[in-house]
Amino acid sequence: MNIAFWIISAVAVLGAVLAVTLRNLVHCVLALILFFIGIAAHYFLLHADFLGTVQILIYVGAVAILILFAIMLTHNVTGTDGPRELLGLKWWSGAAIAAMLAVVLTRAIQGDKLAAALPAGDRAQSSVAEIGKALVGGWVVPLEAIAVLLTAALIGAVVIALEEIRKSR
Amino acid sequence: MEEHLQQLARQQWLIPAIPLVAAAIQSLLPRRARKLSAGICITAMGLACALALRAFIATLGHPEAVREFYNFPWFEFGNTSLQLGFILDPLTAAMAAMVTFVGFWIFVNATGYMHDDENFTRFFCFLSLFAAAMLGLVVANNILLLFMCWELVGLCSYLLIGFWFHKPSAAAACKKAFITTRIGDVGFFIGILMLFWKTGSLNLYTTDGTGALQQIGTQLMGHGWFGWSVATTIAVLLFIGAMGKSAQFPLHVWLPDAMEGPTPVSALIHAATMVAAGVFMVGRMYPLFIAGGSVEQPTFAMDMVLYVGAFTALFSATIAVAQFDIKRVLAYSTCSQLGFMVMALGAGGLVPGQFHLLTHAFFKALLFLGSGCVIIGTHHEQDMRKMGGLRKYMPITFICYLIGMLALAGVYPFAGFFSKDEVLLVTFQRSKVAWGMATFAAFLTAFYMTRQMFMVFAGKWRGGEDQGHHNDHSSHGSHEPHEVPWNMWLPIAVLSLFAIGLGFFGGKYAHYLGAEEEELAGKSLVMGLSVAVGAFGILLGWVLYGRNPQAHASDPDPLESKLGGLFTCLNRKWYVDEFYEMTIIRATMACGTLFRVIDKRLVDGILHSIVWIVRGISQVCRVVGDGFFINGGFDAGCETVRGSGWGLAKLQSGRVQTYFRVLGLGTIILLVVYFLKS
Amino acid sequence: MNIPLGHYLILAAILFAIGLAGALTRKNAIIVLMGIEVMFNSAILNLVAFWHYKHFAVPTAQLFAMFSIGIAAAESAIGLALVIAVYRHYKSVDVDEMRALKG
Amino acid sequence: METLYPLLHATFANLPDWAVRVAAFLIPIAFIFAVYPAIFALTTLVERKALGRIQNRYGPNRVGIFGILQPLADGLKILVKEDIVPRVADKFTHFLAPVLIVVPGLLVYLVVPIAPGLVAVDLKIGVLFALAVGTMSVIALFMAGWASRNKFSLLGAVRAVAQVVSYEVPTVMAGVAVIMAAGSLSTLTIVERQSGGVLNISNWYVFRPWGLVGFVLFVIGGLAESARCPFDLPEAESELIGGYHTEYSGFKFALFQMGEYLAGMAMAGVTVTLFLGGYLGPGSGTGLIGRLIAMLWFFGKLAGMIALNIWIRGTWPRLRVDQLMGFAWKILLPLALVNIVAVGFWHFLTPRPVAWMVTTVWLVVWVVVLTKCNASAHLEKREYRYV
Repeated sequence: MNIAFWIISAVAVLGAVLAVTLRNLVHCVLALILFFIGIAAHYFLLHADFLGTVQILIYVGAVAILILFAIMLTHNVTGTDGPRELLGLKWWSGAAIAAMLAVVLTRAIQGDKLAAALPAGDRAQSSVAEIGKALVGGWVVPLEAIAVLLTAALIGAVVIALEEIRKSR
Repeated sequence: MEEHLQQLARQQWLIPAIPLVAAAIQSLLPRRARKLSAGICITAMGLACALALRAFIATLGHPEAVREFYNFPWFEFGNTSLQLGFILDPLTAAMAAMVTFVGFWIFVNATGYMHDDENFTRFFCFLSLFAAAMLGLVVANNILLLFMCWELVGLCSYLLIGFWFHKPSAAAACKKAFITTRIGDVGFFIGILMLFWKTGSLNLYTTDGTGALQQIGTQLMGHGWFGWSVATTIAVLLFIGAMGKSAQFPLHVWLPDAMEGPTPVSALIHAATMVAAGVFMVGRMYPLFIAGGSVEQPTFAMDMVLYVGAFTALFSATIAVAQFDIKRVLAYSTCSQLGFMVMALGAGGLVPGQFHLLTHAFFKALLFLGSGCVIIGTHHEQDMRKMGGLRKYMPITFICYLIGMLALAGVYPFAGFFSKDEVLLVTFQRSKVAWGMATFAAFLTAFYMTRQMFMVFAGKWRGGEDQGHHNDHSSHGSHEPHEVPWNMWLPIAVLSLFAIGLGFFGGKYAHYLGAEEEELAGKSLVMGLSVAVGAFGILLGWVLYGRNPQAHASDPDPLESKLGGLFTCLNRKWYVDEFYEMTIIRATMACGTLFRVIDKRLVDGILHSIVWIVRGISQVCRVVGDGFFINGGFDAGCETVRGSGWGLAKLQSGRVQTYFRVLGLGTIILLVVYFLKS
Repeated sequence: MNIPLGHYLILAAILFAIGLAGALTRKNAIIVLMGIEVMFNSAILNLVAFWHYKHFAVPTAQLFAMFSIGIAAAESAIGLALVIAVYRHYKSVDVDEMRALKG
Repeated sequence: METLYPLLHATFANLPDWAVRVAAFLIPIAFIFAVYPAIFALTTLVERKALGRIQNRYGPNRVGIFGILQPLADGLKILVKEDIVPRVADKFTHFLAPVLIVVPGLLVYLVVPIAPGLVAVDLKIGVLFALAVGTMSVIALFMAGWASRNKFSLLGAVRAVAQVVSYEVPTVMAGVAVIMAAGSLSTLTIVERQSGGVLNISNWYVFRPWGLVGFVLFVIGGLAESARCPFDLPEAESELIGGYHTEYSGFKFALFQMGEYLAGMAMAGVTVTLFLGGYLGPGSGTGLIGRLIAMLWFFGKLAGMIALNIWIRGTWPRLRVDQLMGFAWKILLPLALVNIVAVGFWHFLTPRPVAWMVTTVWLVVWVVVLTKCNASAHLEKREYRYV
């Protein structure tokens, strides 16, 4: 399973890098989907099967599609982006900050005793039934809150996006 | 039995929850669902009323006062858990029963009053929300929950006063009410913070004795501000909040203006319930007020409460004498009566204060609803000079109004007599000055209510005069007053029953609250004098207004000719609003202007001038001393200053990524610092 | 089966940094949102990794992750709707041109 | 592999362990890669024949006896056809799309059990996996349509995506009903829960009021998700030339056809598993013979479902776009939600006859209500006025 980790990680990192660097927006989204699938695979590897499926359902099935539609709706059907300012201050400072963050976080994790001390291993099987029980048991209020939030987001998105139609009437 | 009470305390939350759910449902109803909305609102209130009465009956018949509460953790952060809770004790049970009962009938009346309003649904939604907040305030066993509900009732009050927001006066009035009460709330909030700081608990009572009010003897006796004890300091701060909410001088100015709202709102919020919340809160936090004091040596908080109450009672009563708007008279009367309650509390009489609150709620709601009936009956006429003779046209309203007026004037055997008498009696024990002021206020009360009765109901109808057709009513039938429909008069009829009978339960109520019977000195003197001033006030009213009823709307007020300038002064409410306008508001505006000027000229100016001075100096240096001394450092300094200013301005570029970048950098720095430290 | 927890954390950190870089360097608002999605996902990966190594017995972390996914979905929906609205206004999705809040 | 391993281990005890493991790993994959595409090939022939009969003609009958070698000939023809890629197309994506479209269809078979204990992977979340993987096909569709740089392709792709995303919701909800009743997400468990009863048949979920509704919903959703008639708007020749695969030719086109058919068959397989008792039937059991009979049952049911699809295709007209979306959101989704409540009734009501009655009444009432509410305005008889 070591190999699986490395392969999946490589895929995820590749997907992420391509998603934020590619020139064509649609290609970016496709790379992002690759990244999402990589993350889902990681969830499977971590025995969070349910979460992995949810990841695919929501991110690949919904969010990615949403982004694609957003690209189409901004009249950018070919998905081409503007010229890249590779040597601009903005690019370099952003990249530098991100790199610094990566270094700092990596150093912090390496320095952290907790991460090193924890043994790796497979202890028990997660159960979807447990998640289900928790969702309608002690976590029912957050679940409902999320439901309300999603409904609100849905309505909000429709309202924002429909602004033009309303005005034109 | 105890278990039953505990069970009831656990279910106290249902009382506010039902109207809250109703409000939530109503908020989603379409505008045309008028009957459904009103039905939901009234049903919810009826259910809440049934629950409150159940709790009330369960607490009756106990030898000593019961106090059951139920606390639950709201959320936890770190080791501190914030708890909320509900309480069931006589104070709460009686108050909740009163609020739901009076509220129920006011809602019924409102269906008639608001019948023609296009925003009927919204109105009832707000009413439900208000009821929920008010009941939450009453059943709270937690000062934070109380405060939340306190603010919510304030919000509802704001919404309802400004219900007809298209009227500029209503819009101004709701803002005024909101801001004025907010001034008091600052004190209240500081008091809460202080209480939490000192006791570590926001619950009033807990089973393990760590509630805020259970630590009176221990934590709260330390030194507070101005040489008071902590308890007194907190009590004073809390009382400032109560002053705002209960419209005590000098924060009373919002209440009369609040009459811009629909009349049922005035009855519910600005007579019966919300304004009484301040009194209720003082009653709820009463242990803080009396902590460390005695009958002979009362605390500063008690003195403050006493004199503020007494002054407000007298002050508002004088203003009420010279008002012409039917609702404004009642508004000032409310202020005055609230002053009575507060005064009673300040004199150490928790029972008379709370009892007066209850009786007052009934008869003042009755009076307000009656005035609402009058307003509807006369087609939205509020000026008493243009009324008159309504006894003929609106007999039911007249009788009920008469009962309310007699109760307010303190005539035996109506409710107001008993409660006011007790208030005066308890005040007499403490302070003869306050008692004197209150007695004079009672006289004025009887007088202005008589004046109102005669102006509105006696004589003949003066309303048609504007049109110049006052001889020919039949041809202008729409201008003729008429009796209101049943859904408007039934509530006032029900309330008038209570206005008659409630007074006899004063002794029982004292027992119910757990007070011992004590024989107070001067009972006959106080009682006799109060009866006498009441009778004298009514007599004077009859002499001035009853004997020769005003014939025309434009006739001057009989009192005006006798008092002259003083009457104008009273009519203009002692010029308090003008005074505030001249002083506080002006000063605030001036401050604002000043700060704007400072900001624009001084701060910006300094920044700019530094840049320019440095630049200028360097220019001078460059020009003058070109060959003498080339001061590169100076030049660089100037550039640095300019550059940094430019950079700072650049920071707020409106570009979200720049903010993001700064955020990222900040995170990195924090992380580095954190890991370097550990 | 002996990948230590640190590996996952570092992976998540790297992915987070990549997402941040994308959000910081790109001009297109949609890609900025995508970068934020990447950051979200890496954070959730952290949650799941900790759950797997530390609190395997209780499903709390999975629930947290699910709620985060739900919130992220709502966020992206609103974000993209805003992008579309902004596009209608400015005829552009370039974040550098959205500067109405300039000080 | 987890399920096949003990079986193989017991049967071939003399083989080394690693060989058994590898075999247990490879056999299901090989099976899936061999059998289902073969069924696909056969299906094309059967479909063409059946459509021919429905349309009163013969259908292919020249290659081999009864035209049985027609798929082979088709395959050969399409392999040697020129593969045209438009000059402006996004080459990489254009190439990737047909490859990707086959994957989800094949992946779904991983969790479809074909006999007791015989499933490629007995995932605990099998049903969810099948549904989640099924949604991934939209990405491939979109890629195909977008990469072609053809407005008909793009429109077809957008239509397809909108359609699949919309119909996914009621389909998943219909699946949720079964999951609730079975109390498990594992496909094997779900099938086992349907065993027993008269002839191993009467306990199939389709013979429950909610199960029947769920079955209908699922079949409709499956048709729509695999873009088959009457939901074949995305590739409607008469409107969009060919939809997202307009610009594809040669083997890539064949891959599209294959992907579509595989997806349709996969949905049929899931339908069989969820509602038709999977491999269950008279005679199915755990022994070798029992397993073989079970396989026969499974593939028989699968064939039945495919036949149903063909039948529908041959007889029903295509929907309009607004009807398509309205149907998903206004009828199927509410019905699916109502169905979930019905399962709740079913679960908590005892005795059985009461549950039968209540759920039936509940569902019938809702079906009537939804039909009434969504009934399109009755059009007056047209009158032509000549002025």
